[in-house]
Amino acid sequence: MNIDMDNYAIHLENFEGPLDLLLHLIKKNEMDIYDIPMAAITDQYLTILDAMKVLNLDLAGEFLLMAATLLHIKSKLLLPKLVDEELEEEEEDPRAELVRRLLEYQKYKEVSQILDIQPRLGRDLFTRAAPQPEVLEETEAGFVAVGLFDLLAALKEVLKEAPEQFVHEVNMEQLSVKDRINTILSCLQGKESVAFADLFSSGLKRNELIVTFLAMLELVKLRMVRFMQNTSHGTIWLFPAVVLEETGELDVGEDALGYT
Amino acid sequence: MDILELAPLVEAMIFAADGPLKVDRMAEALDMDQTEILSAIEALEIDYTERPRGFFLQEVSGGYQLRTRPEYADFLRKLGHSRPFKFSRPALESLAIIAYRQPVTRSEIEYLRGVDSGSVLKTLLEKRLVRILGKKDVPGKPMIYGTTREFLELFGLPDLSALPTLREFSELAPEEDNQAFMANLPLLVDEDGLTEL
Amino acid sequence: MDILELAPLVEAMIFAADGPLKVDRMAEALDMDQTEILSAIEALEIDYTERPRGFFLQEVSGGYQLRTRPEYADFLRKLGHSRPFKFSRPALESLAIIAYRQPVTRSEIEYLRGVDSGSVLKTLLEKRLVRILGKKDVPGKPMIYGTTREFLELFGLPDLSALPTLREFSELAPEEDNQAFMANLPLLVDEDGLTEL
Repeated sequence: MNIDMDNYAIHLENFEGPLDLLLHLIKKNEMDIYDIPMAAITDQYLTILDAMKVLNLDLAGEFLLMAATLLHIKSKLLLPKLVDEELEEEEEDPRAELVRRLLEYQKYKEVSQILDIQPRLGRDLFTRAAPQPEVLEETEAGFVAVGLFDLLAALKEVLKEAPEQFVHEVNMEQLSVKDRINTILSCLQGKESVAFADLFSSGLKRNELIVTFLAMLELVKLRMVRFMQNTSHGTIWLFPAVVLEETGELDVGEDALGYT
Repeated sequence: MDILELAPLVEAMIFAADGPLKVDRMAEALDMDQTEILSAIEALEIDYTERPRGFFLQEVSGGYQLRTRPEYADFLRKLGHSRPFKFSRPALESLAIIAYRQPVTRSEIEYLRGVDSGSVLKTLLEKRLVRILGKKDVPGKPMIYGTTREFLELFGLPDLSALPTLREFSELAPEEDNQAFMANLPLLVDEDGLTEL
Repeated sequence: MDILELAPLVEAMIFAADGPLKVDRMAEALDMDQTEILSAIEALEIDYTERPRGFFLQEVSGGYQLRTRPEYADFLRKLGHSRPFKFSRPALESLAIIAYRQPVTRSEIEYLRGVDSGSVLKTLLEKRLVRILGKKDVPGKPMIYGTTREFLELFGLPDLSALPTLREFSELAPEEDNQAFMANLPLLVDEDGLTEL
């Protein structure tokens, strides 16, 4: 199959990615997507990549990766088929995964074009924009939906301004420890003590054991719990160092704010 | 309260609410059954078709909202009080993938699209069309994403099941059609956000 | 355009405007005489009296605005009651600090934020997003704060370890890309949040 680049006038920027370009080539040449002529499409694909003088570097990597995939599939097809007579099953067509990806991609590409022409708020439809302050009072009952993204963005903002030594990665392990601290404190609530071993319920995975232990150490460091033992080698007990608040009846007065 | 009295009251409530208003909230505020509210809504809908109004009732994101009729869009844009979302093709593609396949990870989106989608994902998060649902319980604990209430509101969908049906691939359109289609879908729409449809 | 067509269009314009809409602006947008607009407004007013609506046309500061009928005020106020709480920047910042650094004291929060955070903390406690975990056994016995079950519910998290890390967040878009991105796309928009994507 000959390709005349002038007729194509293809610009990579017009394609969302290698899958998009391949779909274009398949349609342009009226190829059967379920039986893609690999030699022809690989040639065309490579010719187009070659012809691209200016390539966006980020895009290039993805287009090149696909080129490698195409060449790989093409070479596999050139190999004589291994017919294993004992195994009735045939080897999967080397093109199968590519075809699946193209079909999937095509579905989402198409539906995104349908979404684009749906009547859209702010473009095709408008709602009432003027406030009615005289009627609706702001009483702030529920919550406006905020996402984790907002929370993270807020944290990032704080850390940007915050003193140096506080700026560190909040990693998953630390978060698990925090979670555990919360749980241990809930266990201790309203009790005089809890046995050390009770907090390590059986079935905990190794990393969960470590997290629980780290959480206890953190609580001791924070002077919120004390470890006690009646006899050496006896049961270790955790005592709340101070009265833990009942969360059910929060007193949200000034004294709840920590400066009393 | 009979329906002739109730319908304008329900209309006022929907009018005054600052987002789609749920039937149960109306029922609660009026201390009525939801079925009564629903029949008032039905009466309003009939009324709006009998005597054309500038707006219509749209069921969106689990509630009801008054929205202007689409055929007035050109005039309303001239009044210029709104700045519409403009979607790039990558943004719309990624949004479609997230909408249909949620909960979905970034690498799943990228596998489907064949290109890096981090910055597009970030923009969709910033615009609150997409949210982080949590983490997937697989090695590496990647974050999983889904769409938001704002997404439903933007596209005027009552819920996710109202998304247009994903068409299974049957036959690829002939190339000429496709070219025409691409010509109609510019990468970025022009200044006032009017795509030529 | 005859009056039967013009009236709903004028209604849509007034409905969608972000304040009282002046007749001359409508005339300009529609490229019509002000008298035509005025007769459409008159037609609307007659229409509103013939068939009761939830709202009426009010002439206010030189323009027209749709307002709900005063007799509905009591019901609407009830709706207003469940109007959602919007997170202020300080509230979100403090909540983020508490979520990621818990157990944390007020003075640690204030050290990080650089400002007094008492009233914000009080709000978060009232909203039950934050709870007092206990008191630190050091002089002054400062209170220690952490997040609640309601916090997890609000953000749709199974537990705290599902909170995404800052690293994951910045991986979405490397800082440089980000900047280029920001140059192209206005990041912050007005409250309505409609902007280009």
